Amino acid sequence: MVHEIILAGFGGQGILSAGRIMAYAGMLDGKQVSWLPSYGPEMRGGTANSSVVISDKPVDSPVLNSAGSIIVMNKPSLEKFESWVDKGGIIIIDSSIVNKDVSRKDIKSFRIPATKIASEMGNMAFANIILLGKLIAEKGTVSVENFKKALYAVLPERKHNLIPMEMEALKTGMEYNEV
Amino acid sequence: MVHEIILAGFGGQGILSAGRIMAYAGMLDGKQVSWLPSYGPEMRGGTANSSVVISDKPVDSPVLNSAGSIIVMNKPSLEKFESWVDKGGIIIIDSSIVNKDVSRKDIKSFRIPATKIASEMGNMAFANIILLGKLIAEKGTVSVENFKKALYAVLPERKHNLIPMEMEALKTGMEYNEV
Amino acid sequence: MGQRLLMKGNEAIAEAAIRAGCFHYFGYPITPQTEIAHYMAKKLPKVGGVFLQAESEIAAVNMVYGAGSTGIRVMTSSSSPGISLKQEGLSYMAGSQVPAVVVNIVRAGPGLGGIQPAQCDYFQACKGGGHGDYRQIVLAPSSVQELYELTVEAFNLADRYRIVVMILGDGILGQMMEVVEFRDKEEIADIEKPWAVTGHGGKRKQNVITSIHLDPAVLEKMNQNLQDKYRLITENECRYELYNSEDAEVFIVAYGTVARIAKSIIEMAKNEGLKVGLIRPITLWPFPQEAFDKVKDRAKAFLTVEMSSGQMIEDVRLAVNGTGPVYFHGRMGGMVPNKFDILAQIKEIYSRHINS
Amino acid sequence: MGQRLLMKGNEAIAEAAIRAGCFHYFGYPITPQTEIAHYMAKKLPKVGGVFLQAESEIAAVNMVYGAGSTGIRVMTSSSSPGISLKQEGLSYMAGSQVPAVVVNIVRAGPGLGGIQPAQCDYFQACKGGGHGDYRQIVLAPSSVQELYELTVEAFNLADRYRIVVMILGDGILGQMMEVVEFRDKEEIADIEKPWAVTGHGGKRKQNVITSIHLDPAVLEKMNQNLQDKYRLITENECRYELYNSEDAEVFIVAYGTVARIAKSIIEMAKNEGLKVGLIRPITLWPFPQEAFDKVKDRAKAFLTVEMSSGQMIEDVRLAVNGTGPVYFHGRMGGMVPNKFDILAQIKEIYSRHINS
Amino acid sequence: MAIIFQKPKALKDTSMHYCPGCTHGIAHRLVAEAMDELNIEGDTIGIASVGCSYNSYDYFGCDMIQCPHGRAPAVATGVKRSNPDKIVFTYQGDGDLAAIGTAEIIHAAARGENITVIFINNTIYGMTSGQMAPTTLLNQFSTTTPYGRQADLHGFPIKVCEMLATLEGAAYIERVSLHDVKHIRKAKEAVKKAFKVQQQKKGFSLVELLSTCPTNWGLNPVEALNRIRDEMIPNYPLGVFRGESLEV
Amino acid sequence: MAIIFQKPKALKDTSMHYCPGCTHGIAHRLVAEAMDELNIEGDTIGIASVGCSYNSYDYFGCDMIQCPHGRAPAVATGVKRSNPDKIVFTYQGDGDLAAIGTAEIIHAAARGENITVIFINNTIYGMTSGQMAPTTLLNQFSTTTPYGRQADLHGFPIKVCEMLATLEGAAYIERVSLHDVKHIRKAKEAVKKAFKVQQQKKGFSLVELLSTCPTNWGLNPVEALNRIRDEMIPNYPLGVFRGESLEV
Amino acid sequence: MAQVTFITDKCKGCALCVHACPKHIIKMNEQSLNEKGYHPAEITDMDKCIGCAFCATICPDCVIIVEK
Amino acid sequence: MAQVTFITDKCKGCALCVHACPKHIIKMNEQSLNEKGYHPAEITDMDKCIGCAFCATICPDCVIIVEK
Ligand SMILES: Cc1ncc(C[n+]2csc(CCOP(=O)(O)OP(=O)(O)O)c2C)c(N)n1
Ligand SMILES: Cc1ncc(C[n+]2csc(CCOP(=O)(O)OP(=O)(O)O)c2C)c(N)n1
Ligand code: SF4
Ligand code: SF4
Ligand code: SF4
Ligand code: SF4
Ligand code: SF4
Ligand code: SF4
Ligand SMILES: [Mg+2]
Ligand SMILES: [Mg+2]
Repeated sequence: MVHEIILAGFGGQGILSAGRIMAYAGMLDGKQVSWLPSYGPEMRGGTANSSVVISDKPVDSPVLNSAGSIIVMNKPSLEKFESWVDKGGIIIIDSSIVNKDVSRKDIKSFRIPATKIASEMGNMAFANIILLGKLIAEKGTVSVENFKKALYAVLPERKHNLIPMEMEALKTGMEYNEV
Repeated sequence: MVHEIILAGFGGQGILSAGRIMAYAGMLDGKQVSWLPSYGPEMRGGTANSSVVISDKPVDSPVLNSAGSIIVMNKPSLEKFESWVDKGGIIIIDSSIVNKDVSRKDIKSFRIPATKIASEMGNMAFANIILLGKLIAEKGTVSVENFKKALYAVLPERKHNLIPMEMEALKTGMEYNEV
Repeated sequence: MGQRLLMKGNEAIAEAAIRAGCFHYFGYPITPQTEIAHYMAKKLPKVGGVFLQAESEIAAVNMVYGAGSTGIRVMTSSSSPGISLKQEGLSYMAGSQVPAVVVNIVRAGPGLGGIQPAQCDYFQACKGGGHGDYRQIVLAPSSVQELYELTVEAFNLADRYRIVVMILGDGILGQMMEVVEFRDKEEIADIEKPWAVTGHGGKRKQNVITSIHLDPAVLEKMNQNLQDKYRLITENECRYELYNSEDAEVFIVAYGTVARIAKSIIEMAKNEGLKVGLIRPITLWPFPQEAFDKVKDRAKAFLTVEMSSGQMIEDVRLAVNGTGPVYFHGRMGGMVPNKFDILAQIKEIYSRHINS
Repeated sequence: MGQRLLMKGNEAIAEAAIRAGCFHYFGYPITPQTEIAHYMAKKLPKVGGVFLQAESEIAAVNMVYGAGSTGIRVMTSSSSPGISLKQEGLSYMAGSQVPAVVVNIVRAGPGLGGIQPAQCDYFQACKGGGHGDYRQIVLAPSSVQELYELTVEAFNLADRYRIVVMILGDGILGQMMEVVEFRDKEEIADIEKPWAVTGHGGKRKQNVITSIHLDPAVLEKMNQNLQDKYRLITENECRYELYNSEDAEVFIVAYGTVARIAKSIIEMAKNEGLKVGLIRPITLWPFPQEAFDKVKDRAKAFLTVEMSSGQMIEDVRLAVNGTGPVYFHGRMGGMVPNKFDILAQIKEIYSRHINS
Repeated sequence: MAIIFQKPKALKDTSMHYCPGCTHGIAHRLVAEAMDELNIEGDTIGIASVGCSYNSYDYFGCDMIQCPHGRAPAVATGVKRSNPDKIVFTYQGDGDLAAIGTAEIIHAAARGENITVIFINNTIYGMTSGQMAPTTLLNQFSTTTPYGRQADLHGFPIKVCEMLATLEGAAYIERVSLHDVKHIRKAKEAVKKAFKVQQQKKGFSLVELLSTCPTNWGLNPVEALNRIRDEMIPNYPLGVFRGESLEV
Repeated sequence: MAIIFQKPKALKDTSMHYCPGCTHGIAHRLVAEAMDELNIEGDTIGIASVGCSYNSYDYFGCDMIQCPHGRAPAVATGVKRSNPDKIVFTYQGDGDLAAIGTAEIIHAAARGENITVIFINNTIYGMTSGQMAPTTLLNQFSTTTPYGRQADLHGFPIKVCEMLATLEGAAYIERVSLHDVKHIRKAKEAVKKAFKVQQQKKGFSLVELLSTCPTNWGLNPVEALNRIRDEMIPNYPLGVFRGESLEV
Repeated sequence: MAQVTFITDKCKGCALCVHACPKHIIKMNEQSLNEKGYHPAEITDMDKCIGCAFCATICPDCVIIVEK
Repeated sequence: MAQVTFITDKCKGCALCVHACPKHIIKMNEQSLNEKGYHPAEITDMDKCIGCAFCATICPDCVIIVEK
């Protein structure tokens, strides 16, 4: 089984760390993993994305030309990546930021107002976690247990106090159903 | 006919300009010529040499591995270049500086106390011209007439007043016979 | 095997260097390799080492030259434009045989170019960016694990041969995270350096590190010694991976990140009944001729894939020496080769040379 | 033909540049090419031009970059270590397509090396001293007359293709005097430069000289344009001399000074009944494949002679592509190949491939 | 009603890529205002360096050249020497000008090269994510001084204006700040004066603008301005270091 | 009878290649005398630069490294940072230190790198046959200023000590002269002090020695010494520029 | 009477104008996101504006036009 | 009483010692050439030497040894 995941949005939305957390959790699950960020100055202000591969076999290429699961947190990313979703794959959209929907019929799309929900939870920065929740619920990419461990490993210590809240956010995402 | 000439001695003895004068005269004689100096810091204090080729045909290589005529104005140069003289070729030595003689029997050697003669003429700097005189006398490398013109062309204007003396020195060299 | 960590390629290089006994790092920031410096800046002071940000790449390489001359293990890292600036220094180090490890996490050029991954500095690394007849060992890892292992090895090779070893990566390798498994203890070649300048202490003759010899005969001799050393390295240190080579008919030749992409293509090709193998040079210099000799009898064609306009392909053609066709697939400017495109090209090669 | 002068090679380059309409020179002293600067320092002020001694080779090449960006003809010159320092700048000029002429009077390396003649910067000049996928036209004159003529031509080529043209000489060529015959008037290609930055004066759109494109797709496109240009140059601008080639069986391949030595060997060989020809590449990049194609049917073997450890030989082998043996004769460190040694090697080749 | 403040003409409409609150934007505007007021945009050739402002040609309307890291003064010299009647300026950061480009700036100043240098001192390498610059203050944290800059390990900050003021070729050298409106207005005059010095062929002119890098300082834009006032100015005193009495 | 003057031990017997009367030879001796008197030859690593003194390792007895043109301070930094207890000095000409090596010397000084720099200012590039150096005086002839150095074309001479004195990392900076016995004796003290500063880990020390290049000045050795006195000193005043009160 | 106009889509939400305005009549609109993804600045009480252009002078992104 | 010794073959004939000697007892020997090709310096009147070592101090080539 190979999970290929792309996360994309504005710099500052936690796109990169969301990817790292997934890769870390995958590693704890005993999988082979890779994580590749877009990098450089375009990160600031511009868009950022990261590619994660979680696989039973060694990861051939960390560079994705397509992916089974894509999370988008802004409009340019939706426009760029919609066509990248594998047939039958899923796309998860932060609908509080992206008002457009996908046009493809051969993929499954989920719209979650993650930023809005996160704001209501008191911290906009949880939006990425909410979206990851949905991904895990749909695809079983990583185990929830190791996801939590991954949070501890990836986040700097000064943010560890937030982790219970983040797990809360994850659950919210996992259980979110479009209305 | 190809004349290959090497001139060698201390930096400051006029080794390089002697070569240029010969090349220039050769050009005026309607020949193809090349002049190649040794260059760089070893010139100062150390030894200097220059290679001149005067030929009826285009000059293939300005780099000499041997020569028909070699003029040496110090001991290290004699030691270095004695073996470079072509069989049957000539070597002309400033005997006021080099007290050693050649050991080869298959070449013709001339010993002229050029620096001493030049000093007596009032200018040590003429030594190189005296030696060139001998070379021209022995080999007819260039015409005396064009040699004079070459002096005017190669020497800086402020030295042109010395040219009559230099021609005198040339004659002295041409007529010098070992005693 | 020891600790398993999820690590960025750049950080793995830095950690590997420290494990290899390199406690001195001199560098100047440039994307996409700056994490090496950040890691060193954090870690080296804690292990009694020295991290120094130089005023430029030129100063950095010359600090490395100085430190390496004293016999210690030392490293610098940069990316393409910065490596261009180091060329004079690298030529000096070659001439005076000072060992060091230099990392180039290549970005797309020429000029300021971009910061996305590329392999367009192959010529510079393998042929001669600097002046004069010299070589450096060039290692091309293709995973974070290999970045670690080859970095350790780089220091051993550098000391063993008194040579500069360059690690040639690209932005993907530098920036990606993978699991890396560290050995408990590194094998560090224990090499005496009687030539090092450390102050003679009145106990031995003066040591001099120099590359100038105004007498051409002496300089030629010095060069001959270098060439002898290069021959020895060519004989002993060629490294490569042959993948799926037993019954392959078409061979992809690729290194670094691109070799990984090649492996996924080989899987895809297998599904379509195409027998595709991979020659992955690990040492780019010395170039592994042997790998080509081994497959010469069965290889019907070669396809060199590079993130460049075609640089390694010259070495591939020299290695193949006219005994088979050599094709090329290249992307430039930070674009990464697409596996579907390459697969299509392989099918075309098949139809021309095998199924025709 | 006009004036005949006995002139140093270095001076002939400088005079040729001025005749070609180059009134701006930026450089930094280094043996054995400094006479170029001395000549320029004397002459340029008298013709309203600018001679400027830069603080370093890096500053010099960047002054050239700036001046060339404004559309004027401009030159710099240096020797091996100095040329290494210019590599970053040359890569920028390639990326932003700024024309200029750069002279490298090669000395022996690596490192500080020596100041005697060498050809050990072939790789650097022809493959890639700087980073990224780029090329520069490399011209290899072999007489003072040709230094003059190719320098003039270099400026025309540079402007025509918006490219850097390098004149690759050696210490012998730079330092020797020969008779040079100047044309009364040079043919100066009259090329519009609408891209030049000269201030838009409110009359046209902004012009920008740049090499950075952070979007890889854009940078790839820019690189493709460069590659297209390089292909065009390869098709149109290969230059070479075939000498004594009609019935030759063994071909010496040599450029610059060494090609002259080769000619004297060919004479000597003729006397011994050996049929030896010469392929003299005049453009080292683009490398004149055509010359090899022309003699392929009759050439039994090739002998590459270089003042290096063997650099051009790779291009020779690529050109020959396995259709014949390629031998090598090299001297290093400032030593000049000896005609007797080469003749002996030719005899050996003869006995192996022709008289056996 | 009349417009009393708007984007200068010499700045294009393109929105700038700088981080929120970064004073690079203000510095750009000041340069453009000087071009507008002296009516020189059409005669000006700008030299973009390597740093966050690598693509300032996307914002300035004049002809421009992007050049290698640190070498802007050399590139400017090449341009000016071949086009002495054009106005030439460089726009350089503190990493660019005071680290890798040290030799080039010093020699351009020593030569009295008739160019104008706009020098953005934000005590950090912005573009490459916050490494120490030669101007980084003692004890300042950066990605390459994770424990703070220490004099004994990393040396002392270089005061560029003070150093260049020792060179006879430098006609006008001033340090200004962008931390509040009053100082921005003063900075504007300095920038304009620098261009005038060039117009009048008086030689080398340089204005150092104390600037922010909120992103790499880890401060919000307002805190960042305060840091200029509270920490930078005490170390980098404002004022004219050469050309005090220069009439332009 | 006792020997009161002879070649210092830290100078080898090898005869030097410098031109007749060139003060490089005197400068070498002063450095060697300092090594002898401080008894540090065995702990010293010298850095030879590129200039007439490229091969000073043929004359100095200590371990040495020959390094690229201008980069001696960087090489010295690499040596010193990895061998903090060794004595490290560079020996550099004015072309090497003040032209191509400007960035390296300034940053070594700014870092307060604990090394000693012996700086030979002979207002010319000796080795490459007499081109203009950054220190070439106005109106001085050289092979690249054949009509004399003009401020408007070639800029102004750089005063290295004055410039470096603006840097806080510089512990001791002095300019001395080699034009007569009295000044040579003073120079000797300065060189020795520079090494002592390093021994005591006080930071960067540099001694500028006003020197001759009879060959490229076109003067005989005696005239050349007079030129230092009559033309150089008025432009390059002698004295301590930093570390006046430094106790060593 | 003065008038300030914000080219809202250029605003990066840095709030420098908010702090520079002597009349304290600029605030960040936390409700809206512009096309760049920032909360833009906006004026709260135009009548109080004295047209001093402090806001425009400090704005790094030329967002603000001031008329009087 | 002082004694100066010239290592003649090291001398480059620069004459700096000649000018430095307060006693004017050094001259260049125009008659002889040393192995380097220079006219070496020599002492004319050793008795007048005061052992001040001025000559040795200014000699760039360590030609001179002074004893006292
Ligand atoms: C030769 C070279 N070295 C390094 C870099 C990487 N680099 C890009 S910008 C930069 C520093 C920029 O800092 P600064 O000049 O202070 O500008 P800022 O970003 O702070 O405005 C560096 C080191 C490069 N592009 N080229
Ligand atoms: C990179 C490089 N550029 C140029 C040179 C040539 N070069 C050798 S010495 C020298 C100048 C030496 O002048 P200076 O430092 O003043 O020393 P001096 O000879 O006067 O003692 C130059 C330019 C070189 N060897 N390397
Ligand atoms: S990184 Fe710093 S200097 Fe660069 S744009 Fe952002 S705030 Fe400005
Ligand atoms: S060229 Fe000048 S500096 Fe060099 S050794 Fe001769 S006199 Fe001294
Ligand atoms: S013009 Fe002045 S008063 Fe009006 S909004 Fe701007 S800063 Fe406030
Ligand atoms: S200063 Fe400009 S960019 Fe910043 S919030 Fe105000 S209007 Fe927006
Ligand atoms: S020691 Fe003094 S007096 Fe004696 S020769 Fe030397 S300089 Fe003259
Ligand atoms: S100073 Fe020394 S080298 Fe010069 S003449 Fe006197 S003894 Fe000879
Ligand atoms: Mg900065
Ligand atoms: Mg000098």
